[in-house]
Amino acid sequence: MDFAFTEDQQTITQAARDMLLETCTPAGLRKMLEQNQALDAARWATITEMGLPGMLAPEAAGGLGLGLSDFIAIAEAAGYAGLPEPLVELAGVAVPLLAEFHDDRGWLARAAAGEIIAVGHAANPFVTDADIAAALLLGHGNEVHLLAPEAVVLTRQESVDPFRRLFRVDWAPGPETRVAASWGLTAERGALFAAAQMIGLGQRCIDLGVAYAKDRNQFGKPIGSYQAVKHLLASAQVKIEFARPVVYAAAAELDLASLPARARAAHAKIAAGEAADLAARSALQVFGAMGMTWEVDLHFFLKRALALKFAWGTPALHRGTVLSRITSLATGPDATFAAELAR
Amino acid sequence: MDFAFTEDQQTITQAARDMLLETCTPAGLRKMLEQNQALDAARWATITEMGLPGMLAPEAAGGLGLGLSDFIAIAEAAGYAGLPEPLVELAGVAVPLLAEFHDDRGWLARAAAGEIIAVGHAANPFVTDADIAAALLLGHGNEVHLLAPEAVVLTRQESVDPFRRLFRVDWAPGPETRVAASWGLTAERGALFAAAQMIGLGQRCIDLGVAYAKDRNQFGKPIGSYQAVKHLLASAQVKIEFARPVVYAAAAELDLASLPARARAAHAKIAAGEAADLAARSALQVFGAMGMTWEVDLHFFLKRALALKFAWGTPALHRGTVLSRITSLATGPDATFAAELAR
Amino acid sequence: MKLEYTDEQRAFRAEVRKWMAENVPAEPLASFDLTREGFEAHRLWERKLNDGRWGMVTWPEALGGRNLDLIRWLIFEEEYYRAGAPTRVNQNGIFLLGPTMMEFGTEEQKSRFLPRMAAGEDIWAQAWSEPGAGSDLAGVSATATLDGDHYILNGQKIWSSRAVFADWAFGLFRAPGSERHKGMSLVLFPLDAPGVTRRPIARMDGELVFAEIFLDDVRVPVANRLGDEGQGWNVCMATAGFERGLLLRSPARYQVAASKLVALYEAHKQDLPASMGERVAQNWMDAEAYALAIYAMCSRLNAGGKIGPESSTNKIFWSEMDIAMTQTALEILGPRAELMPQAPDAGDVGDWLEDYIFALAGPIYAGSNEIQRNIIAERMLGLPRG
Amino acid sequence: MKLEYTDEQRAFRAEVRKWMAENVPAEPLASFDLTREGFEAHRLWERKLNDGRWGMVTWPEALGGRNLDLIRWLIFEEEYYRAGAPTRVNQNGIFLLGPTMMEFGTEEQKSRFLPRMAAGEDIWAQAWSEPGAGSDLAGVSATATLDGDHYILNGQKIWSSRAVFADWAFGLFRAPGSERHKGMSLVLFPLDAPGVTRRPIARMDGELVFAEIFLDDVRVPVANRLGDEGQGWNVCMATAGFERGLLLRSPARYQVAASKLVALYEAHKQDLPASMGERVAQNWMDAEAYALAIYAMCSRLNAGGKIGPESSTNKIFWSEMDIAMTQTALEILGPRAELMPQAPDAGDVGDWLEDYIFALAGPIYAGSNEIQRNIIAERMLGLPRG
Repeated sequence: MDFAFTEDQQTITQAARDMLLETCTPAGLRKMLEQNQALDAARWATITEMGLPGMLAPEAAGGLGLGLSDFIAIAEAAGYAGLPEPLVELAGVAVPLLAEFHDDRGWLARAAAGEIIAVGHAANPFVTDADIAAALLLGHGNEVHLLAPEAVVLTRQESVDPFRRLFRVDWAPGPETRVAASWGLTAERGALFAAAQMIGLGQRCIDLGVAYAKDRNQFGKPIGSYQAVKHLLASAQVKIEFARPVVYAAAAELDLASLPARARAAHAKIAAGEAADLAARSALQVFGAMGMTWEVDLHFFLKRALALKFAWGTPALHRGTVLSRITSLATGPDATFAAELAR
Repeated sequence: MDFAFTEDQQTITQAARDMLLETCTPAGLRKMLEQNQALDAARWATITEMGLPGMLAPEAAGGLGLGLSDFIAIAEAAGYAGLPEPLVELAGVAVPLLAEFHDDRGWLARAAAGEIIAVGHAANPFVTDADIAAALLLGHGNEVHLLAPEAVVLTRQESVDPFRRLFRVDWAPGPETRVAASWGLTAERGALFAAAQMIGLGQRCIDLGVAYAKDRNQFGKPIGSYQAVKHLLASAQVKIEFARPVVYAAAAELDLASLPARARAAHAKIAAGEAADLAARSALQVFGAMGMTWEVDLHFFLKRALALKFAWGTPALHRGTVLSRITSLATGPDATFAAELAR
Repeated sequence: MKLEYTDEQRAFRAEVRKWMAENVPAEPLASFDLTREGFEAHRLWERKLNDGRWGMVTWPEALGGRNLDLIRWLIFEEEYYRAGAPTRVNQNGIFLLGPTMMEFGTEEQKSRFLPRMAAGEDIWAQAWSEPGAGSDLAGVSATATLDGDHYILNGQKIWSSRAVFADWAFGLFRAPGSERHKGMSLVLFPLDAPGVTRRPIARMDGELVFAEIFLDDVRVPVANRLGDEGQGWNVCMATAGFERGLLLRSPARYQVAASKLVALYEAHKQDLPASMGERVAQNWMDAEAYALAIYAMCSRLNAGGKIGPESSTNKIFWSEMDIAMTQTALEILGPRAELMPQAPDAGDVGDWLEDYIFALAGPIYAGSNEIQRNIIAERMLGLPRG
Repeated sequence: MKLEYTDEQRAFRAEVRKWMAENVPAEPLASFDLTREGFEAHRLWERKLNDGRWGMVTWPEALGGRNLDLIRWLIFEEEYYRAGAPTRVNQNGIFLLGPTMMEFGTEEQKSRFLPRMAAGEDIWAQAWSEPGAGSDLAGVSATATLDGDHYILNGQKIWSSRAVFADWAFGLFRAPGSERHKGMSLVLFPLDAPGVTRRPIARMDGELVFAEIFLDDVRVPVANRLGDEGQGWNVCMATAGFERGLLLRSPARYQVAASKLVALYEAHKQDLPASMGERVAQNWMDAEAYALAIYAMCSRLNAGGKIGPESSTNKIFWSEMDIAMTQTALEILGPRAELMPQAPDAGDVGDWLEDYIFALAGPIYAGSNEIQRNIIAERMLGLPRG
């Protein structure tokens, strides 16, 4: 029992985090929007060179052969940076799915090398980044189909988060497009990594709020010296502190695929969503009217959090999973860990 | 349309309130407990002399022939004072029920004159003040039966509020005890007047907290000058301010007996319960450890509020009533008042 | 206590309803913030209201009003929102400056400004906040320097809704060298005066709903000062009372939103957990509670009462209710909540997302909720000042 | 990151479970607050734990401990709560004073006090707060006046749980004339010393769970001072860190409560709205989140980390969770929630009401949640002091 990242994990996370924070700045985000870019090619090249898209792919496919726990804090850092590129969806969702296929038709290696694979799972009404995907994994009943971009018709659906590139995908399944009979744990991995991003987003909102509260004076002193402002931000930080370990635990347990493991991912999604929501709204209150403007960076993170809260299963759906876990399986202090319940 | 008490209403309320606050002090409550008294005879005599028990009884039965709106703010004042005697249950619940009977067997006049009638409605598992009742109104299926104290067996059930004298009543129905085929609006009146008492209880908790916050110094100044303390009490006051008009409106509308009128009473019970709960817990936080003690008066009001929150229908039950009102009848700005919906 | 309309009140409601049915534009008007055309369309609507004597029903008849009491004002508002009539482009004028001017203005000011305001000839913007003075309004630094019978205005104002296309603004300025609450005056100035520059500010969703105003040696006659020299703070606080208390936040608005929310819930309830019904019921109850509290307040004001610090309780309640209500709608919409209304598959998402973003500003503007809680604690509950 | 016990850890759990099954009293012990008999029964339980070397498993073996790491401590606590074993009458000693003494005490003090503490021979009470010094602990006014090699203690202490029957107390005293954080010392004194008077205080439900201690010229040797002269504040803050951070609030306690809540819900669910299931699920998630956060913290501490201001986040989380959890239970019990356990028809109300009342104290004691939020804001987030 060791609930801490290994040194290796810390090293790779720190490197990825440093790279993301250095290359992905709010100023850069604004520039991408002005130039209507979906992807920063230089950053994506760096991400790919670091091997991040293939972290969870087996070494045979050119990946690093690592597990969910190795990538979870990188997903958190991607949220913290407000990363617009679909690294988390590619490395955390598409790659593990491709790795489960009997025949991935070569796409696992291509994904691990940074080619974007869009994932159209029934949990989400639209497909993100479908317009920049080299291939699309789409659902037909329970089946997974693999489509080439030429074989689908895309209709853009504007999101409040301009970096969320949502599309309705019209396509026709055929025997030749079918690649798998089921999605496995795709929905749970989607929820888990959305949760990780939300932890990062929430923490970023708090950090922005704290910086502003130190700087902004009203009634002759920094607003951060008022108890009301302090307590707003402190309460949000408490929410983050008790959501983050759930996310990390869910990453460590999900591969067990049991109900306790799936309930943990559900819990992670609920808790991270609430924490990010509270953090974003608390920071907004600290920023005051400035926070409502396009000029201040807060909205990039607030809007991403809003969208991710409902992506990969609503809070209501995930609550249902938790409720069925606690009413059908043992609870209590010796029933905390999924691995122990699986014995 | 006039959402204000008449001068007459204000006069009688003020007189009752002054009397209650003067005669019912926390010191007096402590004395009653020491002496194991269920009722302060002198106060009850004054209450009776003022005609309060019979306010809602017709003049023919020796009452004042008034309506629910005339008594609602007195019930609130009884809550504020922490009155231990069952004035509200007698005047607000038992008397209107007796007044609906085809044959009240003389009990309406006796109740109006201050004899205590205990009410055993199915909304509550136990009967309050059964040991000091001159008669008991008890339920058998939908029917109402009237029992003499000699004809029942009482088992005391200790409540956290020592002034809530709860009893299980064992008894046998017979043709001669049956007095009515149904309870009419008894449950709704019970909920309404519990709500009114909770508004008073909540306001009392806030007032106690405010007084202590002005007086108690920490870190060299009154704790009431700290924003955290201010905001606790201010938030509780906001809850009270937006529950009280609902209670008053419910009193004005309940006799219509329509679903909107019953939903209003349900809303009043929910809102007043939440307001009193928040007020009591906020005041407790202001008092700190002192508030946890028997020595400080706060607990009299906190415990009564806790009990009344679940009496006469749980919040969950009342939410169901509100939900059925909004999903089956018109809503919107021209659908506010029950009288207009009844036209 | 009589919670029933009189026959006269019912007849009044019928009259409003009939007029609205005949006059409210079938299609929503274009935004008054984005284009001059949209702004002018709203001005025309103000004129049409004024022509029907519906511009501001509580105003005196001489000013085109109907001198109605607040209960009838509530009925008017209920029918206005029920009909889905356009947002009042001149709300800063008719709801805030108008009542303030009736209380503090000279006869000359009233006759110069109020009829034009009522008729939509002058559309007003508010110019209070500054980049350095938000919650701390006494921190404003824009100056009004006396120069003979004129003031020379200098400084920067922010969060001036409508200011991009409006005709006039009212703002808080201070005598050079004065400090905090002293030495301030409320001054009215035309937005096309030489030295005035206006710049729209984009909201987080890209909508342009605020503006900045830069004042560079703007000359206005002293007769444009509302209230006495140096009394600007008191005049401004009276206006703020109108803002957070009552006039800008009539309950009908939330009751219409609650009705829409019930309909949204009904349309989706087969896919929702049972608890969503309880949330919707709570939102509806809040809207009702707000309406009842305002009816009680209006009854009291009709009987000669005054608005006190309870306007702060109103502000906290409506702002928190608005967030809770729009949040419920987003929860019901689930993964479609993030969609902009123009998305091809937006379906019934409607304006809930924009309403939510607007609601997020509620605890901030018109005096942040932190300030309101201080006011409640100090002025209603009597707790000592920090 | 490996969320799986080792075989050794599993064997350890089995060992604890077996011992508890064989030793935990079948019937709950009488209250240690109400009678000397109940108190002594709990002392016997402490002795029995110590005899089995289960008194404090993280303590060194020389002191009767097992020198176990914090993960095994968590496993021990899980089995302890799972078995429904008695509340630790000596928690002030073993969880608070013990670790503090190991850090700050002299060798003489360690050998004089710790073995007796471990064996239940000395049961300890805490004597920090005073009527005038609650959240503001630096405001204590009780004095320790140096008189040769003795201190003369004078003053009044309050909220000293267990003090009525305990043997010793540790308290915060100041040198006469000293102010605020300076000049304080942590002094140990026997509760049967001449000049010590103890008075129980009744809680709102009539239970006697606190006490006051009056000190009137109580003489204790200077050797009873823990830490350096005038360093009492620092020693006390270290102890407070233990109190709110970890040791007194092991997650197992809340996980057992959450399990009971699930069972209560299952027993009544046919009469409850569907939303109650969601509330129970939320309460369970909170207990899990707390457990996971503590496992993460213990893993970090095992690797050599220190507890910092995040102990304040723990304190806020468990105290709010405890209220939410017990409130859900009361909602499920509905009109029976008000019943005392001795009511003849109490049925399955159990201790939820008392647990709720106890939970209400959570945001108050061990540093109020207002103080904890200040600490988080200032020390974790770096916001400026008021």
